[in-house]
Amino acid sequence: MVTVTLKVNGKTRSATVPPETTLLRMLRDQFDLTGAKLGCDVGDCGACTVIVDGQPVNSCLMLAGQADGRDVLTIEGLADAEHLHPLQKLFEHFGSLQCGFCGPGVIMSAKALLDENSNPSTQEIRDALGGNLCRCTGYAKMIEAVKGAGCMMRGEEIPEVKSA
Amino acid sequence: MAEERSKVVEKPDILERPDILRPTTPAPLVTFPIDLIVPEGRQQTPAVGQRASRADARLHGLGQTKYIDDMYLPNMLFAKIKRAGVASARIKNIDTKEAEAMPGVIAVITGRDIPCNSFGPSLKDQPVLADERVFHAGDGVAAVAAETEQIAAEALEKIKVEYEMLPPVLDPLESLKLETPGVHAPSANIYGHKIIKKGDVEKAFKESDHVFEGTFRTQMVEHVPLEPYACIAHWDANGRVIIYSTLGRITLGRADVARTVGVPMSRIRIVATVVGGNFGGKNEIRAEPIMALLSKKTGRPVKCVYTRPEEFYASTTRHPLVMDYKTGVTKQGKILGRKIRLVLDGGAYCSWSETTLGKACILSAGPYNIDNLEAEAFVVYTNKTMTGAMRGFGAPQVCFAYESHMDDIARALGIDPIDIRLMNAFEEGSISPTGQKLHSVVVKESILRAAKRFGWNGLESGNGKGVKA
Amino acid sequence: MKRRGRGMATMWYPIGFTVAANPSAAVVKVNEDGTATLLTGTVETGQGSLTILAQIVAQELGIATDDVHVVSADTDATPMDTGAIASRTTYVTGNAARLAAEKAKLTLFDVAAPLLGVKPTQLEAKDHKIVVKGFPQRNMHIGDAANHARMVSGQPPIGSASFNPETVALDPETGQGKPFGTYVYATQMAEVDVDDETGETEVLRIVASHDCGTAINPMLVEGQVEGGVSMGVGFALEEEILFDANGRQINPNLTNYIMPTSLDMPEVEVDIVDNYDETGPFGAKGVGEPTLVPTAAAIANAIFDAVGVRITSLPATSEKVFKALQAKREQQPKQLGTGPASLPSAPGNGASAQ
Amino acid sequence: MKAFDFYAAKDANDAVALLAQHAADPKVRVKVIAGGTDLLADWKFSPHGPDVVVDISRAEELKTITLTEQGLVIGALVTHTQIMRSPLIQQMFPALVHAAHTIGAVQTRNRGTLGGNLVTAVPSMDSGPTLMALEAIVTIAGWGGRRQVPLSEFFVGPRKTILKPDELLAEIIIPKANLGKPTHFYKFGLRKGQALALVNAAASFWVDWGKNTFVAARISLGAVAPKVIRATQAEAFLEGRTITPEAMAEAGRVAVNDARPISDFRASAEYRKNLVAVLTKRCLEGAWALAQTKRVEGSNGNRNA
Repeated sequence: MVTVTLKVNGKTRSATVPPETTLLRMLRDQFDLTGAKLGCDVGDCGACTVIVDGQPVNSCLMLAGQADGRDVLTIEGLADAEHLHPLQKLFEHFGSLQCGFCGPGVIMSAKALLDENSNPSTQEIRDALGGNLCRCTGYAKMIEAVKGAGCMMRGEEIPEVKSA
Repeated sequence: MAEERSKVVEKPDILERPDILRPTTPAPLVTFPIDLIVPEGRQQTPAVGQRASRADARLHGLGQTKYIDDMYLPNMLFAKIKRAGVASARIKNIDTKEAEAMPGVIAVITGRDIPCNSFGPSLKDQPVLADERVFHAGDGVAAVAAETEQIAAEALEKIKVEYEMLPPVLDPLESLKLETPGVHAPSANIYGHKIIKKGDVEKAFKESDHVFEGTFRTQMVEHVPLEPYACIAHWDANGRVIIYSTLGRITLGRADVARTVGVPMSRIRIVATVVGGNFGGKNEIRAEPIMALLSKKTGRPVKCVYTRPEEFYASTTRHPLVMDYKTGVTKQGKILGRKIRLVLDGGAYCSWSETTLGKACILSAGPYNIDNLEAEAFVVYTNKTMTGAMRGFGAPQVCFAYESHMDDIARALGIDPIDIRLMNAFEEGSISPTGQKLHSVVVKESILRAAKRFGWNGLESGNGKGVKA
Repeated sequence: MKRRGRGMATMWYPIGFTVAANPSAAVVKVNEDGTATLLTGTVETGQGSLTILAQIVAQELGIATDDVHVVSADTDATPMDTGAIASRTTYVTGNAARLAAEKAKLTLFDVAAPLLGVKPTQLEAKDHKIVVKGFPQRNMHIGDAANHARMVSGQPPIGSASFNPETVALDPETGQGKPFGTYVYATQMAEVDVDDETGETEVLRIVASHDCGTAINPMLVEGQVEGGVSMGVGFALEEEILFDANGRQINPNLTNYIMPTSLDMPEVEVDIVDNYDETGPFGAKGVGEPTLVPTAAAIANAIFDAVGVRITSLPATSEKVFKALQAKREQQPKQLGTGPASLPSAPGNGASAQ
Repeated sequence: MKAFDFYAAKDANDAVALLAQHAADPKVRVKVIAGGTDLLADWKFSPHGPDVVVDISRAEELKTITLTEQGLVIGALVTHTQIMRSPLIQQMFPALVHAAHTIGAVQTRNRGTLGGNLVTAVPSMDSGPTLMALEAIVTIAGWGGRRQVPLSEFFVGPRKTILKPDELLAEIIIPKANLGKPTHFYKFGLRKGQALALVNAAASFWVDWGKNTFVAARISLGAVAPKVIRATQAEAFLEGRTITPEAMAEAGRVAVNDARPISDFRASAEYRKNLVAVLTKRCLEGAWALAQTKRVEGSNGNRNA
């Protein structure tokens, strides 16, 4: 067994798990943080994306032991009691999610992008979401929402939703 | 911490491990916004036509939507299903003793434990767990319920199955031939047939200026819902079973469970919670009866989540089609007659092939007025992954054929693809291939609107020359 | 060299099952405060059907989408439904939900009529009020009517109804009959670049013009179309389950089963064709499945337009397009890129990839 | 995933010590894990994973990119994201930045390391060709000390390298002589996002501006042989030849003879051969364009600049 102590959403947590436990399993089964999803378990779909030390990673491809001492942010850590994160607000407003299963991963990838570049081009957004598969939306309304969230974070007007 | 890290850590006995499915520590305090402003679109009247955001959108974005794999019931077991891995075989023997003896393994069942081991929306040709015969490589042959997912997976390795290999039938056109051995022998491989006849096709071909022919094929594809199939069954002391399942059709699901497990519908409750993508792949039961029986046998809730590979080879897929088209036209491009033959590869089981066959056949002529039509469609068994409902039920396949064929005709006659379609398209009151009078028809409107938006100005690039990009 | 090409495809698609009965039932309860609850046996699998159903019920009762709570997908609690399949929810379940809401509304009219001093037939529900037709100033809040119905008249405003599309069985010999209640229509146009040295196709742009009857929620319609097109792009160019000689899948994983990522998707322009179907709830039909139907054909036709080869088997992989180009070059060494084989033989049999 | 013992090494030396300790027993399957993006994916559904896993992801000294007397030294634990963001590499070898960018997706590039990509030794690896075209050298650390070998000798076959069970890949070095050498990388996959290479290639050459000829042309190909290879015949063909589009196209055709592609479910051997010709040509064109801009910038478009 390995004992892992790490920061999750700003709080220090600890758990003792079998060595082969992934960060994803530990978050879901030990800490009951089920926002990160298991979609493929081999790093293809990105549904398990969380932010470790500021960088988005597939938590299914990281051993719990490797996360020892690190700082992990999950989808549950984005909003506070008063406010949704701009991404969460606009994903809702623009209808960016349908079945929603890929959502937490997509939003964490997008957050990591906006933290570094609050004014990304469409291509930069597509690149940032390239590791997050979605079967429902065709990504279009996600890209709109990420752009809009960037505007919010820069304190600018959110562009009009393009409508049919 | 640092010194500990390089210290040797003994591999513990498997039973000393905590059940990693069970939260051993309370979740960290997470604060969530409660009752924020309702988006405008949801508050306006009249409601129809509003860009109202979804009721579930906020929980999706917060990661708070509870899908089945996010649910934990106290004392829950984890189940895994052993897959045949061979496409066609007779099962001579299944030895589960070693698996059952494993520490942490609570129950093992095989096809023989299923009270009524067959289901299907039209033909009841699919076993819940293969017992005598394996019809495709994704067939389940045994299921294990264990304390952890890992133990269940390790137990599968311990189950020994003896097969008598049989030659698989893989090609639908081969399968169509009568001399080909039946996948579900003694019954023949053709298990569905549809025909639509209108006017006199041969006469129409004689009167045509040109007759075009083409053969088109499409591939087998997977739905790929981001959420793999998941199910939890909990059989309670009243003999009532609650099943949480990623199912798009709970009414049909309950009937199938009642039939296969042999309990009255009044004792079955199916809750579909939120489903992480369907696209047709979650429209009939999969492991629900297995989980119900494992729960009955163990007296504990049992959860099963398919791996991504299982989602591919143990779920339905899109029918591959082979499509022969023959069309007679005037030199102006008016279609006088069309003859179509469709062969659908149904895979190992019927599933939703009846519906797919019907829709493919009815739609195969396209949205065009064709007075002389003959469309015939067959669906055949092969020893491949079963095909079933998938977004479009045969329509994407036949549309690829009739619209590629249409462009070939237009180009050969030197007509703009838009004009030949406008010339033949349905209008309000047109009569469909099945003789139905159509209403609210907007084929031409959709063509003209798309052309305007797209900026379609004839085919100046045309004739396959292309233009340097 | 990259060559640009453009192609189109048109389609029709039915709503609901082929002849077979596929009913939906629904129950609508109006609460004392004028909000409402809908019970439906259908399942939200991502399409947004519960939001659409809430909008339909809200429209019938003259309240807002947010005022309607939908309870779904529980065989203990919700009425029979054929389910989330065959693009039927908006049309079939939607009709059932509208009829159930209408029944609850008529109960409210019976209660409100004497209070407003008119006949029930002279009332309508809008903007959270029950209003005398033509005299908007004479009205009462729907909550007051609902509360009065429960607490005074003892007629709780609850409506239940079901709907099943009207069909006629097909003749086994000729296939003649009425298999479906209604159909939708659509055209998609694609612009592609094809690399004539590698056969690689890049989809640059898709315009999708779809009929869904009345768009109950244009935003969700757009979402369905954008998602359907992405599935269509995968069907056209990338996706295929492969089998070995023994019938085992070769690529049962998302590493080797190639589906579109955000980097593989073109700009999709959604255009909703104005239409109204008198048999649908508020003129609505459906849009779920049709969205991917014409995409592959439009792309295949655009490939032909770009490089003059007819791909007759999907997916149109780079290798398949390249081999077709090779065959075409061998067939016509001197004149690469000239048009399809000449009459009367049908093109598609000439430079084609199987 | 099969159960295993886990040891987190403090640093490279600790890791080597742990390896020596466990690799001693031939029955014990020891594996070094860094980013884990390849290994964990392999172990997940396999019944035979390792018995012992040594995690080196904390060996900070293997995460640096530095210029030394020997050349540009890249630590084995440098992630693909680090490579993309290194000003040094951006300025000297845009091809390395591009190659890193084509690997997986953001999530995998953040965890995946250059060393891991090389050690996994998958013939389609995207880090291989560029480094081979730049005649990179690798440093291997073991209980007995350190040794250096050319990258071209590091690969043995599919998923096989010369690393002994108790050895560790420590650093990758691009020799001083090749710093700033105009290089171009081209990957061809089945889609744009998260693609695996059907074929990938890299080309580098100096320019004799006086004669306008190829000097020290190096071409490397991936996914067309059991390991990443050099297209030596094509290189020989170009040496001293005048730089023309025809020469580049011909070099591509020659490179086909250097390739030994197989047919698999992703593509046929014939198609891969065609890609070798096209990609080689495009890599040469890319490197040529870069050489010209470098010359305009007055930076080193040739060896003596």
